[in-house]
Amino acid sequence: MTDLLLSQVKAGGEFQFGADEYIVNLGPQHPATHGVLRLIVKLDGETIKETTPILGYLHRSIEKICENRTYPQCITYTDRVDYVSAMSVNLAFALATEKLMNIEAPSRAQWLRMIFVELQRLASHLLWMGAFAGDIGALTPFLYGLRERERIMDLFEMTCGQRLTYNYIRIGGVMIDILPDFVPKCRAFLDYFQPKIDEYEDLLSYNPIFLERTKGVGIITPEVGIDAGVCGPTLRGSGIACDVRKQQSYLYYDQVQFNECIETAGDCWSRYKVRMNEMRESVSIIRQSLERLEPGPIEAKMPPILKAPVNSEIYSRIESSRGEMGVYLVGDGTAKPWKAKFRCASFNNLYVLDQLTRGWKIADIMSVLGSFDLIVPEVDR
Amino acid sequence: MGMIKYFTNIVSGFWNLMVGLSVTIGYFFKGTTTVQYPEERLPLPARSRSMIKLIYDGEKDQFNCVACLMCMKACPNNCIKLEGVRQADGKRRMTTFKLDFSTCIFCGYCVEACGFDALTFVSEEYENAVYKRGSLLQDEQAMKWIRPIQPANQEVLK
Amino acid sequence: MMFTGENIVQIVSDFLHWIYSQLGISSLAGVIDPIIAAVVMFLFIAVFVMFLVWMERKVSAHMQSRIGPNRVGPMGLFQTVADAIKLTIKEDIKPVHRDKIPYFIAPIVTFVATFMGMVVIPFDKGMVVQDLNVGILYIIAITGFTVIAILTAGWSSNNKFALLGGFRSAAQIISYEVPLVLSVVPIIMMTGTLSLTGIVEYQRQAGYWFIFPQIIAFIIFITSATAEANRAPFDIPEAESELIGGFHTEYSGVKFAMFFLGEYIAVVVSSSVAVTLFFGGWLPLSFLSFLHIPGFIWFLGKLLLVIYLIMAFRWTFPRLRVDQLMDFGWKVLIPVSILNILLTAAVWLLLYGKKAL
Amino acid sequence: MKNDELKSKIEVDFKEDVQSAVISAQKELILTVSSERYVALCQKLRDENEYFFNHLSCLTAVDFPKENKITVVSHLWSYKYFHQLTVKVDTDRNNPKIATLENVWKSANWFEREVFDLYGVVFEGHTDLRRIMMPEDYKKFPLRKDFADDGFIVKPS
Repeated sequence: MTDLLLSQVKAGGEFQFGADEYIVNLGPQHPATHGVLRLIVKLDGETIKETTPILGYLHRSIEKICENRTYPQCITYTDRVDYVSAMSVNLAFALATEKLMNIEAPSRAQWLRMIFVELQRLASHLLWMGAFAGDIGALTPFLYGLRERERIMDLFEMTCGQRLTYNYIRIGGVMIDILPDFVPKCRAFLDYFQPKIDEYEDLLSYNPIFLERTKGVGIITPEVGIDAGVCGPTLRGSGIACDVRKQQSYLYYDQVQFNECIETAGDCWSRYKVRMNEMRESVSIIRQSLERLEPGPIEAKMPPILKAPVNSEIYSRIESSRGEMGVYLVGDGTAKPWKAKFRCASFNNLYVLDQLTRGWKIADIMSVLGSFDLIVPEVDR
Repeated sequence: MGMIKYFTNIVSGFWNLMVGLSVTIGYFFKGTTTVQYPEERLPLPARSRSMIKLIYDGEKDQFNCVACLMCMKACPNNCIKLEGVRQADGKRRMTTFKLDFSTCIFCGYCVEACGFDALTFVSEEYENAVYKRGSLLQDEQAMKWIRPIQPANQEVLK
Repeated sequence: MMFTGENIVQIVSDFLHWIYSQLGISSLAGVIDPIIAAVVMFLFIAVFVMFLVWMERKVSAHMQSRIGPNRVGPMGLFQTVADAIKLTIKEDIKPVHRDKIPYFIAPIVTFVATFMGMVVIPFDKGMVVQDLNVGILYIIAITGFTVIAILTAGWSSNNKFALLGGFRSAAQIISYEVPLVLSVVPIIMMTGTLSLTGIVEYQRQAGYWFIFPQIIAFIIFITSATAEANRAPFDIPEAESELIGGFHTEYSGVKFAMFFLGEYIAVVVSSSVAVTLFFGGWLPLSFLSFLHIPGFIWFLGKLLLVIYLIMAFRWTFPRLRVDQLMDFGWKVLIPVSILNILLTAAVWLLLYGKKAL
Repeated sequence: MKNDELKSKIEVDFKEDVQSAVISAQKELILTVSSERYVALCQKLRDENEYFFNHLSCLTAVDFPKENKITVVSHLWSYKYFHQLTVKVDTDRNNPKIATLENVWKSANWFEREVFDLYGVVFEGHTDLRRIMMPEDYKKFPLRKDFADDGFIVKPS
């Protein structure tokens, strides 16, 4: 069988060249690929003929690792699936396990989860905004984004002691209750942060150069988007309502008021605008959640060793910062998952890159990649 | 019409460029937010998971650890090595404790699992970089930590 | 005695000629004088560019709520010196399959070509290395020379990124030469001279700076000058996020420093021209003229302001795409500057009638 | 549509295609189909207006060495009706072969490449079946339960 496989490898790995065409390797060490993504780009002058993403430079086989860890231990590894939005992946895994084992987290824990996940969304979108602008050539927004992100990190560190890999959202609740001064500090941050979004928009949104680089570039039509499994803000930029928070509500998202941000053009600028608006919505969700926060237990009553029922399986989806985050778990009656699969948004979003960039200029790869909010560890896992 | 649009585009584009420029130049005259690290240090929150320490009881002249191995089992990466013996008074005591910080991911499960107040996170010590990888394998002497008489903050992560 | 640039030049030249006569080489004065002027100019430029690099770092840092260099010397002033030393002593890594001679020559040509532009810049009345009567033409011609060097650098590095960068640069500099020249034309029409000193003198006699009647020309000039210097938002030849380093990807050590210097000298030259043409060169603000600040201080002050503006562009604006850059140059800057020429001509004729011709 | 309604509807509509349709303890509707009917069923589920599963949310495989089978699992979602469906198809572990879903959902392309890479399931008709995570000359399938390789440790000790 291996012979068969090797022949297939060879068949796919060769390029046919036309006149004046040449290959450029963008990455795995390149300033614009956000880590170790490698793109093999076939160019004719400046024009792209074909883009082939080569994945796997950051493949740590987290799914295999999870098969050999107990359920709570897996949570520490989910931090590393998407380290820019670690809370979301924590939540995705915790929710899946809870559904698998029929555990109901108490209400305070659920509200806390919502606050932290939405704060994480802000942090992630801030980093994305900076990186996106940096890809296009404006370096200053990156530092503005990081400046605000630091304050979110401070909130996280105050609560759970870590700044990047939190291990905060646990099966059946959260790790630890918030400090008494968390709520005022969080409110103060939101008050500080809200006007900043307008400032970023002043800096970028209608800047003619930014518009030139993003309007009409990398258009994902709704049909292509759905067919290729694009999800999250990237698909919402094409005018498809696909927010898991609305469609398959988890936590208490059905109890708060928020709008699903949708733009219709499907180009880089729409995706940018969707995320900018999402930041505003997140601020509003956090404010409402802070209002609804009531004292109570933060962890459900659980057996000391968590075991999944035999032959149980669950596919649970959440809306992470990058889009649909699915966790598929198969339980076999032991304390370790038989199978854990993370369905990550970046993986599917990257798939359409080739279609979007054909015929465009090499600089457009940067705009399109940036607008996807690509996190390479999430692609490679 | 096309002519008018051409010029209004130029003018509005120019205006938007100036709006952007006003933001950055505005910040030019505002203060900075950075901290000059080695000289200025921000205090870390009390819950900060910066370094794991073994609590040493100064009065009894022994570690709190009783070698129950709960931390070892909780560790997702198996980076704790722990041995204990039953002493003359019938109580178990830890003899060797090794924590490999090169594989530790500071998840906090060991500290949470400890039921004898023997492991803790300290927030004071966070410059953990070393020159040799071997120095990250710390034993009980390197991890020895005596709790201050008055705890700095009651809200320690535990 | 007034302490002006003209007097300083006079004193220095008297002193030099005294030394020549002592050494008995007065007949060689015509050869040695330009050499000394060039050396002085080189030293000035070297120090000034180092200062500018420091300034750029500080400006960008403060725009981004940072502090910037602050370790080497007071406020990090000697950071650039340290960097220069580091660049000089580090290993010069060269690609094996480079085209040896062009690879070696390219950085030198960039540096020399931009540096030669400084020759005709009048820092003060009489404080100019050579007051050519075709000064503007000379500058535009000589700075356009860098395109050859950059193209050579891109070609000879034997690297696709560098080659792309070189071609982009060629296209860009050639396109933006046109609006650069066209934006200067109205001023030449108004003054009737190509000499930079003459243009400043005209502004002194007229009593106003050309920024006021020629604001559009100034905007076009500063835009094309930024493009000529390959700086953001027109830095596509070295576009970091696309081409890594563009034409200087494969250069390191002293050769890289040459390109770096060349870029900053290009900024200095084009800003100096902008100051001379639009801000009255060494002329003081009329309501501050009682302070008797020397003209070259005024010149440097204005120069720093214009350079600050160019730096602010760099740290605010995103980068254009290569085809959009061409569009912008050919479809916006050139038509507008031609319109500006026509407008100036019309107004000039209305105001002064046939006298103007 | 609720899961039980969906289930009864599917049982009526695809009587001969579906081997079994169960609602699991976790309240998910799971279909098991034979490998011959697999693609045709998925095509119908996507195209027919009452189902409209236009989004292939996830496609993966599970290795069952004891039963000597690898199960390919796909999770479908409808952006129109907001309902979810799990489709399972078994294949022989020694010679895992299954038809590709690429012509139904484009997104299956990379999902199937991943499954091929990590489990060694060959998707027949796939346009670009290469390894995606592992190096191209790698010969083993890491996510299989019996995977062993030099330097691979299940858990450091």
